[in-house]
Amino acid sequence: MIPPLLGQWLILAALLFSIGVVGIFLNRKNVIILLMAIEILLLAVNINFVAFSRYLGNLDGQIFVFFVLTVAAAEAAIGLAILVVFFRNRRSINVEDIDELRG
Amino acid sequence: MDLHMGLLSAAIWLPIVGGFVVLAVGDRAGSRPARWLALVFSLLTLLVTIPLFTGFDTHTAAMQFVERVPWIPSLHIQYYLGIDGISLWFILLTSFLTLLVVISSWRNVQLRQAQYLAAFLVMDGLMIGVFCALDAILFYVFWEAMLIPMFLIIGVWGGPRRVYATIKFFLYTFLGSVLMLVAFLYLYFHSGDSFDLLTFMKTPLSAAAQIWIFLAFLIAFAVKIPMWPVHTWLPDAHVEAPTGGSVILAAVMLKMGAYGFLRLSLPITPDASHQLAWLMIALSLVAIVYIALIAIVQQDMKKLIAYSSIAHMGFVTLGFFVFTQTAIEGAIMQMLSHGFVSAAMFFCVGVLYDRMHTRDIHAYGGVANVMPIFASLMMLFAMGNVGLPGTSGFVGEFMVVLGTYGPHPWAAIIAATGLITGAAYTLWLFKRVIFGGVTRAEVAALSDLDGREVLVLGSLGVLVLLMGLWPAPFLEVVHSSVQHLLSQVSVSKIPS
Amino acid sequence: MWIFDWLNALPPLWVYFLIPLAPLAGSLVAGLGGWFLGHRAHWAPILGVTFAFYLALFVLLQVLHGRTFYGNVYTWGVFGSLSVPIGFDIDSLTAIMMVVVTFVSLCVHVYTIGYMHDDPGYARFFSYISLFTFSMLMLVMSNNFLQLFFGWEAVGLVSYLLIGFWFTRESANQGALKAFLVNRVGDFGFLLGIAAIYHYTGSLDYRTVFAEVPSLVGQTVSILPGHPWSVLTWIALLLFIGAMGKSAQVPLHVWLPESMEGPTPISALIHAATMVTAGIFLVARMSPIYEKSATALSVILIIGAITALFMGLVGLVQNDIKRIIAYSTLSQLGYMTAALGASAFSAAIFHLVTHAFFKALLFLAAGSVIHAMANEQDIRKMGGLARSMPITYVTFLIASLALAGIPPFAGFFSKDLIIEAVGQSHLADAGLAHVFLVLGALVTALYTFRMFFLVFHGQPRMDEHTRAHLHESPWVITLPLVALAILSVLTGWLLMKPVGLGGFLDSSLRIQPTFDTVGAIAAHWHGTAAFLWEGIQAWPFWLAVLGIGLAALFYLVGEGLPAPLQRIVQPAIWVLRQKYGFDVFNQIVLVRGALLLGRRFWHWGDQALIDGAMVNGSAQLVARAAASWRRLQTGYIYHYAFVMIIGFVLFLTYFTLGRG
Amino acid sequence: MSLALLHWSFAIPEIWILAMACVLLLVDVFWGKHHPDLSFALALFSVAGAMLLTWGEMGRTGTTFFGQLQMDPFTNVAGLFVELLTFLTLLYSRRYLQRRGLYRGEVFVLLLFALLGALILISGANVLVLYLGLELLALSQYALIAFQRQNLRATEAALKYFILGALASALLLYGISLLYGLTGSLDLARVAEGLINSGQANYLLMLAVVFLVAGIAFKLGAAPFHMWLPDTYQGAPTVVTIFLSSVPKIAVFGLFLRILVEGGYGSLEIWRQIFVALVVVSLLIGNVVAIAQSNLKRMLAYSTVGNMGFLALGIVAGGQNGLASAFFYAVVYALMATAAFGLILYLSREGFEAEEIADLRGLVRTRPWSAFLLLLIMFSLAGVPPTIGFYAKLVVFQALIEAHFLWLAVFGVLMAVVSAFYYLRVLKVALFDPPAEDLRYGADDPLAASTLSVNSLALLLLGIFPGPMMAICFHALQGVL
Repeated sequence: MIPPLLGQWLILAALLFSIGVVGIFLNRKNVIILLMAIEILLLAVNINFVAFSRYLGNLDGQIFVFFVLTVAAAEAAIGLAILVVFFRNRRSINVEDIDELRG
Repeated sequence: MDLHMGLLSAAIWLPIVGGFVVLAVGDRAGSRPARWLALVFSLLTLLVTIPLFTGFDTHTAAMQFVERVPWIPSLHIQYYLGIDGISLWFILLTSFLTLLVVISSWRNVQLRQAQYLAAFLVMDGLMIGVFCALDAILFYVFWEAMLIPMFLIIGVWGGPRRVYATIKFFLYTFLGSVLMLVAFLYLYFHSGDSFDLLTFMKTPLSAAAQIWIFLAFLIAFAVKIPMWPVHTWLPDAHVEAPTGGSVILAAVMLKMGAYGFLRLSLPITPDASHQLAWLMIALSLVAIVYIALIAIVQQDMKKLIAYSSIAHMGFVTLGFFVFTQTAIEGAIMQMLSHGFVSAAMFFCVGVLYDRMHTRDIHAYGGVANVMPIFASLMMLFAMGNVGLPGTSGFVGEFMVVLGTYGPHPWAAIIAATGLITGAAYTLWLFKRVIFGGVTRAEVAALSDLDGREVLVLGSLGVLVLLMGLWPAPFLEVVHSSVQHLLSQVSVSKIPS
Repeated sequence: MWIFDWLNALPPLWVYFLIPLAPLAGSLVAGLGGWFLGHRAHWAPILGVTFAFYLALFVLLQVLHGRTFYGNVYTWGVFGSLSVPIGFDIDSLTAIMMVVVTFVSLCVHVYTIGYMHDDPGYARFFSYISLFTFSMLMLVMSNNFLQLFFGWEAVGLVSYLLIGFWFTRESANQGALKAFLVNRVGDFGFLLGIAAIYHYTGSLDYRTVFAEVPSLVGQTVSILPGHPWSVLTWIALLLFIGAMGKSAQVPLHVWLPESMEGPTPISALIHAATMVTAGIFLVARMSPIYEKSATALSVILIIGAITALFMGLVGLVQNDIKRIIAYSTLSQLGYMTAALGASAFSAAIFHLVTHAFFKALLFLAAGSVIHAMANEQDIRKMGGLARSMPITYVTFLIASLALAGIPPFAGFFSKDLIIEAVGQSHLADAGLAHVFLVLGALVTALYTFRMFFLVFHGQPRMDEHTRAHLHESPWVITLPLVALAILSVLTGWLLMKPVGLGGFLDSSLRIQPTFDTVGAIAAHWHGTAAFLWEGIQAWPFWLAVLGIGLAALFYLVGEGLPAPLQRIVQPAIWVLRQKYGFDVFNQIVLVRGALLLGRRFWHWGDQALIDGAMVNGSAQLVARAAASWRRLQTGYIYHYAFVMIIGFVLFLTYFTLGRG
Repeated sequence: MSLALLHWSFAIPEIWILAMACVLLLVDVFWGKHHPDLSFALALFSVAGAMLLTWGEMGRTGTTFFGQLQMDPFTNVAGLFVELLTFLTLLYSRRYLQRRGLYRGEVFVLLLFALLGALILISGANVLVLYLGLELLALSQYALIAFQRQNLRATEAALKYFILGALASALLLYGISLLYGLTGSLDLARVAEGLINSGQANYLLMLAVVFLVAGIAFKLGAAPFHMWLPDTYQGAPTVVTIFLSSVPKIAVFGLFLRILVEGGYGSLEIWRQIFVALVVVSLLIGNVVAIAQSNLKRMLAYSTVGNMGFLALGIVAGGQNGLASAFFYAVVYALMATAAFGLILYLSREGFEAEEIADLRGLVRTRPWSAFLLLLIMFSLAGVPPTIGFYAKLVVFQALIEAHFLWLAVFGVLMAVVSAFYYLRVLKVALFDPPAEDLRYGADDPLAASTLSVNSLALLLLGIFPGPMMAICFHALQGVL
């Protein structure tokens, strides 16, 4: 039922999403990379929206994309802010060092 | 009857309110005001419950003094109270014993006495609530809420291993009762969205459903009674609990499990009851034999009496599941008598413990030389525990054996061995503690009962004798209710 | 008689009710008021018992005039459809028992004043024995099984209290506990018997039950699957277990010798004259049931015979004066039981009465001796007391002759009647039983006079100090002795015909014609004198004489058994000293066994299995799970994310593949 | 136009909160430095006002902003509750913030924005709006947690929550995108229709539902998406923990209700099975691991996981009663959690967070009243009558059995027993153990004290008269199906 072109876009999005996900739990070095992985996740979602919106021929999806982008920006801002304060306390943004709380 | 409206509510809420008043008064100004308040409230409660007896109509099995108002409409839960012949005695027993506990702990409790007494008053109300609740959820609420004060009593005023004991007690009983709750909910949907126990009794149920419900109830009640093999919390709880705690635990709380069988298991799941009677009888007999043998070798007075309680409750459950009127009435008499006797025995141990601060049998010996009054009273209760004719303890055992012999001769024969073992552990305890020469300086220094103790033990002694010599009035009350119960049990509820 | 006239004015129920109540009142006064009454405590009980005795006599007269009574006082309780009353059944059997009980009790009361006068428990003791009188009267007067059981257990309780009267003595407490427990074993059977009766007849009331009995003939019950028993046999045997407990029949006899730890007066009252005969009374009372079961009768017969002979033998090797009498009591109870087995209920009751008198006398006389000997009970340390205490000596002699069955003393008639009755019996084991009983006569005489000679004749063997203080007892002690002595002489003559041959008792007994041994004897009855004459020509008498002779030979002339004989009988003596090993068996197998079992159940069952494995085990399981699962929470973001994704992927695969 | 105005009034509470938040910002800019009390009072005022407005809206239904927001009984009731809980949080917060130098306007502004997000989640009628509400709520929470800048644990907690939260919302978004692709609309009503048309056994639909449930489960804190929760609860400043444990639960339940019930009820059979799995894992992990905790906040965090399992039981039951019971459970749990963390907050002082279980040793001797309240809270959490906690479990199990999930109910009650154990352990320490000399509690804030007392006693009183509250919650769910 899914037309080939749409299908390819969806697969691309899915691949991107998976990359993002894997990026989150494979990376053990730097938090910044985590933030980038999150961005990738959101981008994958955006591709989905655009593809669907194009396929369905209504604009809701593309509008949604704008909001997602905006939110992503806000998110990145807050994320970086938190990262900064964390760095101030811990003197490191190494993922391995975020282990004060556990058990 | 109108005059009697609200008596049950009064009996429930008076002590609870009293408890919180006492709690509020506290010990700041010494424990004297708290004490007197507690005394007044428990006395009032007793007075409130007496009209229940005087105004009780022994000729009907219908619920009396009924109070019924919607409580949680969205779930059809009602505030539904009422008593019949089966519950009446236990309400009186509860309020009476609470009074005695208050009196007996007049001086013996130093630590935070106000809170101690408050806990007992609150528990008094809750226990009475259990005995007159006719709505399943209401019943459950009282049933569970009761654990809280007992949890505190054992945990705060208990002995060295009190924490282990009280948590064990709480979890054991909690585990038991949650399954009962599931059963209630199941019944709710099969009885047309109602938590009314009387409706439950009329609800037809498939054989399988009855078995499951019966088992759910069984776990709840077996833990409470307690029946073998879920009895191990009791000795610990008893040993660690303060005197009053042991008294209420043995005299009233254990009865609730048995009461549950009468009020719920038998009438709601009659077919399952018949089908699983063999199991119940077997467990009861194990309790009578196995537990009695364990009781013989105990070195701790309270542990010994605790085990003997389990053995005695074995007679009760045995009586329930032979389905003869004699046996069931006997079982109820046994519950009541055990209420007096075990309470008295624990009071006796308390008397000794207050003086010597040990429950080890070996620490005593020759008490009779220095405490003659105490010795003679304890002899009376020991004989009650042995089930000697003329004491209350005899009535129940006698009737249970008589009622059991017909349907299950062998059960009666095994149960009758309780006569021997019961005498063995009770009198051996008595011999080692009371008789003999005084070998220890501490024993020589013991002082005999003071007025308050004589009052407490004496009043119980009178009841033990009265019930032994003339049980007719006690039996008369339960008669028609038991007949009704039997008629309920005898008809199958399996929808055809 | 004029002294009884005013009683006729009272409603009979009052009279009957007053009989048990009088001693009860006395007991309560002495018990509750003892702390200030002190040494005046004896008045109330003695008055109570005297009054009871007086009324009992009145009742006896009434019954002689055929005025029996059967009625209820109040309803004890109603259970099931059955209403259980407390009531009285006054007939000849009851009347006799009442008179015997009250009279012996009265004697003992009086005797006690002297015997216990400097005991701290003076008031308590009086309270107990009056309470006992009350219980015993309730037992014999009862008209239903519940009240019977009440009296039955109540006398047991008082016996327990009195055996342990000197509660500072370990041996006394031990004896008391043992007595209670062994009796409980009996009651175990008794209770089940009552339960069976209730089940089959639907009643606990004598008359109703007895009326039902014929309908039960032929009914069977299979307690052991595949072995149908006659219901009546089953009931009869269960009840008899109770009787064995109270009347100390083998193998439930072990408590009676140890009960001698109690003060001597109660040994006389409870453990010789009255309580221990309750079992005899029970079986006689239940004659309508027993007569319907030959099996039960033959069991009773053989058990009685065995007890009669073998317990007597043990008496031969005892050295404690009270224990010797205790074993003789066992043996005499055996005779009575045997009589019951032979359906000679009247003979049994007859022996019960005579025995009550001469055995009480024997005990009280022994008490007087012990009193004089400053509580020395070993007959080897006595001797030559005849001179210093003549009254005791004479009364003791009378009692001994009566016990040995020498005419014309009371014991002769009753015992001879029993032996003959058994001889008449057609039960399977009657022959053997008869032999046992006849031999018993020899043994009885032997141990009785061994004791008699060792105590009163020969060289004094006590130490100087005791010897210096030897004296006849005060009148309060000797008076009862004399009274009882007179009866021990007369009752045989007087009661032989009316009681022994059952003319008087027939109203209360139901005897199958086929079993009616006494009837057979009565058939060729030519008067007491003739009976006496026949008796003198019969075996038992000569054996008794032989026994006395041997005793005289060994213990009067010689010094104990001659050495060669000693060597021959040594093994036998050893066996007898061991009392056939009953005590050892009970101690090792039953007592130790129970304790061991209890400990095992406790440690392995409760503590290890239920608490350890199930309760705490499950708790530890959860705790261990908690400890290990919390390590999943490593604190590393990538692990957290990983867990999330894993869970997510699992759902995904489940839905896409699993449900695809 | 007047008609339009009338419609706008449906969103009055949201608008009011937004406006007041902005006002608060300005006020804070000018006077915040010297008069923090002013901001505090203003915050209280605005939340109270919002409650009044919501109350005023009671019983009205309809949609506004061209169908972006909707007003139904649930909107009103849930809105009222989240506002109430925010109000409680504020009342608790004052002295706590003062002590730690956090007593500044921004906190209140963030709280208000979080509240706004929650309100939108509850009243959103469009997937986009819901997403925005969710993000608004989440972002404010991140900020709130990290607000205590120099506190390492707080910042770490924030960081973890942030990263995982972002991942979760990405999952949610992906689900939304698929939902959009399936139904061609973001409007819940049309989504529902679209789902009815597209059959059940549709892979994309399953995919979408799994994504959505994963996102929601994460926000609720149901295992296995709970990993963030213990760290965050423990690390966050207690006052923030109060907020985290109360408001979002109700709000996220709203999100679930809107997306999966109003939108995706056609896929009931799918998400129900996922929730069954969530229930089992949550009950196990939450209740069992809580036993091993020595830190009270962390223990309560795990107990939250367990409680979310109970809540999910109601969801599994589905249907009118099931959802209503779940909602009731969410509300009750929020109240209990508020009280529990409120107690910790009340006892703490600067340099002493009173967050270790051992810190409560012998509380009954030193602070009998607090001990009594602790008693109520713990028994309520354990679900022992006569506290409200019991009825929460009661209704859930009732719904469950009505839906014939008997074995699940049995499993649930057994887990309730397990949970009772660690609540009792807290009581054991507080009531039975001897007091420790070295402990010095804060416990000097009358405002927090009275709030705590009211909050805890409510658990008891509502337990004795649970009727009304239950009725309200069940009424709230009338319209949804």
